[in-house]
Order: sequence, then structure tokens, then C-alpha cells
Amino acid sequence: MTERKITVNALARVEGEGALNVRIRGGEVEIVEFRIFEPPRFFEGLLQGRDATEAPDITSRICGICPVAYITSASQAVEQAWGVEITPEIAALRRLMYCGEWIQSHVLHAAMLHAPDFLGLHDVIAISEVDPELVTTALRLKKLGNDLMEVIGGRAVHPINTRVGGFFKAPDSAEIVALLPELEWGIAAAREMALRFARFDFPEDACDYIFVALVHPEHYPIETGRIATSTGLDIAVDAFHAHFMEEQVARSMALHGRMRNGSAYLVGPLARYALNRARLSDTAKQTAKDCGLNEVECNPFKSILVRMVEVQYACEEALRLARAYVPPDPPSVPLTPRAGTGQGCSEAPRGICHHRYEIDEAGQIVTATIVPPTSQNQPQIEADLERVIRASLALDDAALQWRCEQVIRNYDPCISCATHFLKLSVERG
Amino acid sequence: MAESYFLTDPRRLLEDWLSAGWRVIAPLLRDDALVPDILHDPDALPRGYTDQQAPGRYRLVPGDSERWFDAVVGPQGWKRWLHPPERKLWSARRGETGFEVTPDTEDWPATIFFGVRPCDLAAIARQAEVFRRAGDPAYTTRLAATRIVAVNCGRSAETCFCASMQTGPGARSAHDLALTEIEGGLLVEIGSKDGTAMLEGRALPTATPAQVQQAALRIEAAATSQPRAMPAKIAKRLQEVPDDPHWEEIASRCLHCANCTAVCPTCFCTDVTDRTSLDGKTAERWQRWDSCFSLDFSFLNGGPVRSSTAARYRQWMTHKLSSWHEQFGSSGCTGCGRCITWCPAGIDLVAEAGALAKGE
Amino acid sequence: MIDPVRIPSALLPRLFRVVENCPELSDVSTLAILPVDGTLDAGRPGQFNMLYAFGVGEIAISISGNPSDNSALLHTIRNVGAVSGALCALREGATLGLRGPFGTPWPLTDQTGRDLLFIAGGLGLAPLRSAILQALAMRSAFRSISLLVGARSPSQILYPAQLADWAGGGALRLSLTVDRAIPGWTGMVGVVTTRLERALEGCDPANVSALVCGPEVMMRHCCLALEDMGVPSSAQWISMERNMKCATGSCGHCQFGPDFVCRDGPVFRWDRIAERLRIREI
Amino acid sequence: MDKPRIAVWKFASCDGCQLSLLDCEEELLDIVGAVHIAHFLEASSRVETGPYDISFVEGSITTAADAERIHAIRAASKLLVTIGACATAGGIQALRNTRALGDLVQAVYPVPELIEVLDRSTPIAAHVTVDAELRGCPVSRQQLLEFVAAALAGRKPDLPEVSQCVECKRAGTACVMVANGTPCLGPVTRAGCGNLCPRVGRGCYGCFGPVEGANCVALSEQLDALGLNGHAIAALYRNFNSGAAAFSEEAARHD
Ligand SMILES: Cc1cc2nc3c(=O)[nH]c(=O)nc-3n(C[C@H](O)[C@H](O)[C@H](O)COP(=O)(O)OP(=O)(O)OC[C@H]3O[C@@H](n4cnc5c(N)ncnc54)[C@H](O)[C@@H]3O)c2cc1C
Ligand code: SF4
Ligand code: SF4
Ligand code: SF4
Repeated sequence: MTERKITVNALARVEGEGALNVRIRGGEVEIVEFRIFEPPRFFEGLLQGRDATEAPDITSRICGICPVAYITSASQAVEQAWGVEITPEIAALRRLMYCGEWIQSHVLHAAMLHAPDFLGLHDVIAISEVDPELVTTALRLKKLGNDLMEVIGGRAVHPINTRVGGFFKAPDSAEIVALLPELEWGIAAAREMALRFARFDFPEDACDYIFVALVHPEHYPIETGRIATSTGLDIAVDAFHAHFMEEQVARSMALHGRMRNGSAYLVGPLARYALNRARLSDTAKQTAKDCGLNEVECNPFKSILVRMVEVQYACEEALRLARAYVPPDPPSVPLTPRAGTGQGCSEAPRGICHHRYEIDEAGQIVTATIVPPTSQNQPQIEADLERVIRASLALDDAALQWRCEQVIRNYDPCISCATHFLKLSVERG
Repeated sequence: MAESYFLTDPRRLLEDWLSAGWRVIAPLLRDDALVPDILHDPDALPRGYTDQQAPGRYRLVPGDSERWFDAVVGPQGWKRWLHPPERKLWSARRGETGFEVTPDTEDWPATIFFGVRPCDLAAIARQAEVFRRAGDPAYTTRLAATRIVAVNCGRSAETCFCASMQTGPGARSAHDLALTEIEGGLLVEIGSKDGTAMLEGRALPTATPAQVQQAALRIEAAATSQPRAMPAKIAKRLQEVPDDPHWEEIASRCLHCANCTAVCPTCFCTDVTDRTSLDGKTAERWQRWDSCFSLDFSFLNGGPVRSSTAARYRQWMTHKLSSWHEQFGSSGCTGCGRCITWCPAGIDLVAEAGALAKGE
Repeated sequence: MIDPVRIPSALLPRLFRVVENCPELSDVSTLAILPVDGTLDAGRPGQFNMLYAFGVGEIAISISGNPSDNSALLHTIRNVGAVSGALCALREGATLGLRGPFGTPWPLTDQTGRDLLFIAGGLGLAPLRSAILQALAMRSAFRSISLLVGARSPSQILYPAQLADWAGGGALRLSLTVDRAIPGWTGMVGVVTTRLERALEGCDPANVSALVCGPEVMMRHCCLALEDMGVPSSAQWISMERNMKCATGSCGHCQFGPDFVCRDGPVFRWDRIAERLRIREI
Repeated sequence: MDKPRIAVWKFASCDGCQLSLLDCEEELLDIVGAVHIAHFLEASSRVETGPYDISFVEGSITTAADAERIHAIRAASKLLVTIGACATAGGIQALRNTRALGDLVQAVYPVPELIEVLDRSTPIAAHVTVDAELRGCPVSRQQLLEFVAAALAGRKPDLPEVSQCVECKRAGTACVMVANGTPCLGPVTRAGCGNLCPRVGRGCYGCFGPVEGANCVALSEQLDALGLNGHAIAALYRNFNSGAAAFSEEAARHD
């Protein structure tokens, strides 16, 4: 049997750098290696000896696409270690800002990075030539997300107004109120875009995933909740490391997340949706239904639809929070450093982002463990690839390559997070 | 002296003016300082504050709860209103046969500056002179449509030295009304015909001689409380010491951050830049505050004339205290003390002037 | 009714059109320009205009043409950066903005009966050319006219044809000197200060009026040397350069001691500023 | 004139500076109208070879392979512009330059032998000639746009070489250090962010890196007077621009 080899040196439209090796011999998929070779930046090591209050700003630099996730999880971890309760007003403002990140990141990914896959185009610029309205709507929606982060966080990438315990300064009510009309527009626009994407031609695929996401009794989880799995686990954020682990794989700079029993699992929109659909707003549920999403959706190619449903929800949620906005006064709660360990977890757009810090009595970090979403998904991405390649062997090399890239982009993988240029080399016999 | 009146509560005047449609700008509480800003509600007028000022230090703290004007000058004078940090000069549009230039104009509503300290009255007059000589009508136009309600200082900050600059603590330059805080209220003095008109419809009781005297005494007391005094012959002295090693010594402490120039109510320097649209069709010329502390300020033939901090500090101080006299017929310093308070390194203009004057 | 706040007309450029772009040296061009509408203010020798290249910026450029020639306004510009580069690149028919004229002129009309000595270093000849042309137009008013031109190398000598004309016609006495000779150069070599004596030949130093333009160090050394030779310090003028933004004395950039170069200069009488030029980084 | 061909490159970084380009939502279509994007992997799978008129480079050099790649990019680019603190000063990851690499690898990876990186995280200018730099962690969208607009107009971009304090004062923000005693790197930090931190009452944390000629020694004296201990002063400078000489030297003085 001859080997078929397809090599793609750079997977585009992902955040970071990675590679993929696939070897197919005699119709059998022999090797699937999703490699992340973005140079490691050693954040966990760099945090040692830093003041715990610096953790949010430093870890924010892990990822420019979802800094709010890092800031939030890090803040929560330190707050937990120091026994600090934030006020409901501060919590609401955090969630509001986080909605901004969801909108921004999801729209960037869905409309600008992932949609081209379905349209057979290279980029959003090419879309703007065939469907300018889609692009202008997407840009406006994305801007809405950024505006939310800017008004609250001071800046969209690496916000500056956040701190352990809350915020430096509470935004004026007038600034929040000014966002209301655009949020109302955003709800409808997100729904329209979801329905537009629902007309894409989705490859048939399904997987019996182990979904892992935060769950919250009242809300669709964004900034807080307990960790649950589709296999029945329901644990506090603190128990994460007891059930999940990271292993190092020779070919990748990122650690791979697995359940302690060794199985791969999935975090991100499909998982959140599977475990929390009931807590979506009725209107968002309706959009999910109108898009043809199942109550538990197992086709990873449809994650783009879940993202847009979540954008709609984030707009609705932001509208609700903005209407109810009361500037937290004081904008942050006082802190008293003490020795201890704290953990924090929030739903980054790509899935749960877990932080654990051990802090000494001077308030300095002794050890830090950060588990970003993409490294958790890495084994699952490989499993998806293997399955999809097996089902797509009839495709010629170019089409197979496109399909593989699409599988990876289903995850909106933030390789920078995982530590990261994707190189794809498919060898097949 | 013309008639003086007694007023118990300044908000009553503010109410009158606001309802008559004036835009009132007064020092308001902004974050941790008092800053002139648009007043919409007389109750927003801060009361019961005082300030603690020292080189590199300002704290707005609770004071006598009855007092309106114990906190004196804050980080900004009235400069940002009369000589704004940024202004569009004109815009140009490229057409078929060249480009067309459209000057920018701006509306300035009828405005009352409420609470202008005597040093700032002087600062306004000095900046007005700069722009008058430069033939820039904008400052004058704004000023002509502005009524000024001065507040005489019954208390000085530790950094104030207006007495030695002959600009305060009692109003000496043009104002329409002047207020002085006295027991139980304010003494109101009329400084111009416009000032008389501003009181129209409000029959204020005439102030008693005792009240008038009390005001004068308070101003006098403020003057004598000032610990700093500018050396009298500093203007001439600075001409003689351009090579003094003390400039280097200051430079070792100076951050060349330009705060002193930005807070100084008379500093007027600006820069102009183009802003262009991505399609290359339109260009705008914007003017904005600049500072003799910025490296580009003296850029010439590939490098700055004043590259050392010592030269830049010398330029600032010499211009302020000396060459201003030759240029505009007065000192460029009014003694407000802002550059001392708001220098993050706590460099004290008066002390440095004193050090340079020593060898005299 | 309150007047709208306007920007001063002095800050508003008038539109000019390039009549001719004449290359002088590898990086120097002379633009001949005319107003798109309205009349031309040719200014006086020594004054300068603020030239604006669309979307790039505005810079000070001296008037370098014949003050009595109304057919066009000449500016000789060296390409040293973005704006000067954009101006040098303007072709015939292109438009530019102009504000001016600004500043003090060379005090030619006060020098009747005197020996005029023009000293130009490098591009300093451009602002002096206007004055030379004016002086030549009133030739009989002066006892003599000399021109000493220094350049870095023979290829850097500005207006060579015109210089040859002037010297050939005997209207003025020309001395040329270069810092670095190249093979074939038969003229003088050395900085201008070493040539002053020759330039002054046949003149009573006390009757000499010197008009100097060039790099600051060159001007300073020339004037000090001339003083030593007996040329009165009150009969020497130099043209100063400082960063300039507004040209109306309100941007502060061009301050040179108590003077605003844009308003009190660029032409200064040497004795007024000699002391100041001694000060480092002033 | 032909549209200039633009490329965007990534080295060790968080992608935030590239994202800032995509965050120019209102101007993005105008940008695309004015320039030709020839290589921008994060945004497009259409990859064109050089030469490029302008290359924007994000990220710092941390691996041997990257140290080679940057030379190829330089060779293919007329103008090479670094974007952000990583490319300009080594980024937050340059924090490790003062620590033993082995310890760090051990702190993060169970099998350290598998990790191949250089000892230090270095800015692009340590490897190739850089024509212009846009500072910030992340860059400012306004400055990015200004740079592109200026490049198109043939103008010198307006990237002021002044301290953050100047932005503070133009914005009308009362100095947090003077009015509040809040430690602030503003006086030694280059302006350009848009006065973000002081405007919310927070001290500038230096994400635009040191201003030309930063007098950190004098600032530290002031920080000391505000009651900060050596460790805290060093930590202030050891941030996103810890690799910039002015900051690293000053931090080292306080160890
Ligand atoms: C009164 C006066 C007359 C001048 N006459 C001439 C002339 O006839 N021919 C000629 O070629 N040049 C002349 N110059 C110098 C000319 O103004 C500068 O070469 C020009 O400003 C450089 O601008 P740039 O943008 O091309 O270069 P850059 O080096 O990029 O300069 C950037 C900016 O700095 C300022 N700047 C830099 N150098 C100078 C300078 N020397 N003077 C003033 N501002 C400066 C300008 O604002 C300029 O836009 C004159 C300068 C002055 C002050
Ligand atoms: S120099 Fe200082 S004291 Fe004098 S007016 Fe300016 S800021 Fe006030
Ligand atoms: S004197 Fe003070 S305020 Fe002025 S530049 Fe120096 S350090 Fe800054
Ligand atoms: S707050 Fe910081 S940046 Fe602003 S003026 Fe003060 S020291 Fe400078």
C-alpha cells in the first residue's frame, strides 16, 4: 500500500501556531497528531513570587482573544484564597463585561474565521465581496462586544479597569445606558446571523462526547458556576484537579487535558449548550431550534451555530444587566492577603478556563496552575480528526485538507492560550 | 471702591444664571480633585473641602463644612477651556484640481467662569496677551463671551506664592464679580458693568463696613501665610546663569514628564499634526498642547536642539520667569503653585529659583 | 449673538500651484509657484513662507527668488524628511498650501554706501539669493558686493549657473570654497571662515555689512572672525533656524532665548544674539 | 499607485496586537480598500509570498527556529514594523530573562527535556533592523490606524515621544500619584495608550514601555517616598516591558 501525504505548513484563521500530522495507509488512519508548537511562555513559572493581585493582569497576556476569561478566573482564584466575597453589583458588572468578550470573540470566530470554511472562501475580505451585508453586520456586532469591554474594562484587549476584588472605577450609568439601543439591535442581528449560518452545508458527523462545562442553577454559565459533565459529575470548582489532569505529549508545547480515567472530553459551546440549554432565554432557545440544533448537539461542525445562539444570549443578558446596572460602590471590595490556596473557573468563549494559586502569607504566589480550554480540547480535536478523516477518505487531498482544517476550527482553538501556528501535514497511503 | 453686597449662599446666584441660560463652569469634584467643569446643578458646587498641597502632593480633604472656597487651585486652570488641549484648525479635501481648505469654527456659548482665583485671573490675562500678539482671535472671542466671577482667597495652599508675584490673593485683574468668603456668607464686589448686570433682579443687601473689613483681613492673612516667595530679581538673574551646574542637579531629579507645563495656567505651547483618511482624500490639521519638555519640541535637522533635561528645564524656567517679560511685558508665572504641587517628583520652582539666585 | 470662535487667518493656507519644479542638486529642488487665485505677495528677501503638502505637513521655507519678479514665487527646498520630500516631489500643476510671508527681512535698504558681504554655507544660499538679487537690482547703492559661498563638495554648490553669471558679469565678487575637493576642482578648499580675509580684500572692514546664512556653527564662527577683522558686530546679520509650527509666535517651538525666530527673526543682527549663541542647547 | 502589500507575522505572543487590527471594525473595510493584505494568517488562509511593503511583526523571539524565521521576513519586507510590547521589548515572557530557564520549564512541564526554547525572550530588534515600532500591550488601535494612514499619505506617523503624563493632562485626568499617592509609571512611560489607567484612577503600569531618556531613578525615589518597598518597585518595572533596558536596569537596582 502506498502512503498518502498531505502537508499544510500553516493552518490559518486560528489564534496561535500549531501543526497537524496525519498519516493514512491503506485506508487506515495511522497517525493523527495535532501539534501545538507555539513557543511556551511559562506563565505559571513567571507568576511565582509575584503579588497575587498581579495575577489577573499577567495571565491576561496569555491570550489577547479572551483576556476577560483569564482576568476573571484569576481574580476569582485569589478572592477565594483570601476569603473575599464580591458584591452582587461587582459580580453583575463582571458578567456584563464577560458578555462583551463572548460577543466579540464568538463573532470574530464564527463570522470572520470559521464562516469562510463553509463558504469555500479564504477570509472575511472575500466574504465582503460576495455578501457585504453579512460582513458589516458582523463587524458591528463585534464592535458591540468590544464597546462593552471598553466601557467597563477600559480597553478591549487586556482591559485595565479590573482588579482582584472588582474594578478600579465603576463606569457611569450614562455610559452603560448608551449601550442599550445597540444591544437591542445586537439580539436581532445575532439571531439573523445564526439563521443565515444555519443554511450552510454541514458535513454529517456526530460524536458521543463527554461534555464538560460550568453549570449554574439560574443562569447560562459565563463567569461562574460548578463544573459538570455529561457523565453525571457535578463538582465545585475546587475539585477540578481531582477529576481532570494534564499530560505532556512529546510533539506538542501544550499540555493535553484528560479526565483522570484517561478519556478525552470536550469543553466549549457544544458542551455548555448540552449541559445548560434549559437556562438559555426562551428567545435564544427558539433560535437554536430554528437553526435545527438538537437539544444536545453532537455534530461539531454545528458549533458555529451554538456560538451564534450564545451571541444572541450574551446580547440579551447584557441588555438585562445593563438595564439593571447600579454602579458598584465601592467599585472593589477590600482585600487582606493571607496564605492559602484558591481556585477560579469561568467559561471562556472556547470553554472552561481554570486557575489555581497557592499563595503565601505575604500575598505572593507560590505555585500557579492554569488550565486553558484549548489544551483540554486537544485530545478531543485529535479524536474528531481521526473520525472525520475516516469518514472522508473519498475526498481528494485538497478537499480533505480543507475538511481537516475545518474540524480544527470547529474548536475556535486559541493556540496562544494552549501555550501557540498550526502546521498540518497529512500523509496518506 | 464701589458698593459691596452680602450673599448668604452662592447657589442662589448660580440658579439665576443657569435659568437665564448661561453655561456655568465652576471647579467641581472630579475624582480626587477640584476641576473646572460644566455645572448643571447649583448643588453640585462642592462645599466643605479644603486641600493639602505640598511639592508633589495634593489631597482634597474634608474641611469646615460651611465653607465653599477653602480648597484653592486644583490641577487645572481655566486654560483647558480658553485654550483647549486639542483643536481642529482646518480640514482639506482633495478634488480634481487640487484641494480645498475649510477652516474650522466652533461655537462658544455665553459662559460664566465661576470661582476664578486671582492668580488665574492673571493667568487668563497673560495668555490673552500671548494670543493677542499672535493674532489668534479664538482666545479673545471666547473670553469676550465669558463673564468672570472671581473668588478671592481667604486661605492659601502651602504651595501658593501669588503674593510675591503680585497677582493675589485678592483679585487684581479684570473680573466682573468678585466673591470673598466671610462669616455666614460671601462678600460680593462688582468689578464691571457686566457684573452689575449679572446681579440684576436679585436685591442683595449692602455689605456692612465690618464685613468689608473682614474680607480684606482674610485676604491679607492668606497673603502672609504663604511660605514661598519668588526671588525678586529672578528675571534678570536667570539671564546670567545659563551655565550654572545647578541645572544639571535639577535634571537628575526631573522626570521631563511635562506635568509642570501642562498644569501651568499660562503655558501655551502647541504642536500641529495632520490627520488623514485612509482613502487619502481628506486631511485635517490639529493643534494640541505641547511642552518644551518633549524631545520633539526643538527638533531640527535630525535632532533636538535641547536634548538634555537640564536644557529643557532651563528653557521652561527661563521662559516662565525671565524671557516672558521681554516677550509679553510680564512674568509668565502667576504664583499659583500648580507646577510645584503637580510635579510628580516634587520639584519646587521657587526653591530652584532661590538656589539659582543664591550666587548673586 | 456670540461670534463663532474662528481660527486666525494667518493659520489658514492659501492654495498655490506649481508652475515649475526645477531640480538643483540631487536632493534639492526649486519650486516656482503661483496662487491659484488672488494676487501674489512676493515678500521681502529673508522672509519665509510656511508650505503645506497635502496630508503630509507644513514646513518653513525661505523665499529664494527675485523679490521684484512677480511671475512666480521661488522656494528652494532640500529633501530631508517627509514634508520637504513631498514638496520636492510636487510636479508642475500640483497644488500646495502657503501661509506667509513671515519674519524679518535682510536689512538691505539700510546699507547704502557700504561694502556688502554675503556669506552662504550650503543651502544658506537660497535665502540669500533673494537679497543678492535685490542688491544687484540696486547695485549703485553699494560700494561693493561680495559673495562667499561654501559647500561641502563641488557637486553641492547651489545655483552654479547663476553664480557664474553674476561673477562673469562683474556685478559681484564671488569666492567659492568647498570642504572636500574632487579631482578637477580648481577652486578653493577649506571652510568659509578661512576665506574671509580674501573676501574682504579691498574693503575697509568698518564699512562692511555682512549677511550670513548657513549652519549655526558656521554663522557663529564667521561672525566672530569678522568681528576680529574689524567688521562691526552691529553690521552683521544672520538667519536663524528653529523648529517651527505656527510662524505666528504662539506655538512656542521657535523660541531662541526671548525671541521667537518666526517673528523676531529669522534675520537677526549679530550683536543682539551673539551672547546667546554661546549657550549650549539654547 | 499600487496598493501597498501588507503582511502580519506572529512570534511568541498572545495575538492581542493582531487582534487589535481586526478590532478596527469601523475602518477595516477602508483598510482593506487601501492596502492589499498579502499575508495575515490569523485572518486569512490565502497566503502570498513576498516581497511585502510593510510587515507588521507581533511577538518576541524565543526559539531557534523563530530566530531564523525573522531574518527571512526581514529580507522579504521593505518596512518592518514591530507591533506591541512582545515584539518591541520581549513582552511579558521576557520576565523569564532574569530567571534560570530550567526552573521555569520544570514549574510548568512534567517532562522538561521535551521543551526546546532559547534562554531568553528577545525583541525583534535584537535580531534584525526594525524600521518603526508601535508600542503597547496591546498596541493602540488608534496608533495602528494612524500608522497605516500616515504610511499611505507619506507622512511621518504621529507617535508622540512624550510621557504618559502628557496624555493625562490633555485628557484632564488629575494625577493619581499626586492626588492619591497611587504609584504610577506614567512619568517614565511613553504616551499612546489613550490615558487608560490614570483615567480610571489606576497608576500607569507601563504597557507602552519607557519613554526616551526615562529617568526611572528619580521616579523610584518618589515611589520609595510613597512607601513602596524595593520588591514592589522592582515588580512595577517588571511587567510587559521588563525587557526594555530602562525598566530592566531600574528593576535590577531594587533586587
Ligand atoms: C525660517 C526657516 C527657513 C527655512 N528655509 C528653508 C529653505 O529655504 N529651504 C530648505 O530646504 N529648508 C529650509 N528650512 C528648513 C526646513 O524647514 C526643514 O528642513 C523642514 O522643516 C524639514 O521638514 P521635514 O518634515 O521634511 O523633515 P523632518 O526632519 O522629518 O522634520 C520633522 C518636522 O520637524 C520640524 N523641523 C525639522 N527641521 C526643521 C528646521 N530646520 N526648521 C524648522 N522646523 C524643522 C518640522 O516641523 C518638520 O515637519 C527653513 C527653516 C526655517 C526655520
Ligand atoms: S510657573 Fe508654576 S506657579 Fe507659576 S503660574 Fe505656572 S504653574 Fe503656576
Ligand atoms: S519639573 Fe517636575 S513636572 Fe516638570 S518635567 Fe520635571 S518632573 Fe515633570
Ligand atoms: S497619573 Fe501617572 S501618567 Fe498621569 S500625570 Fe500622574 S504620574 Fe503621570
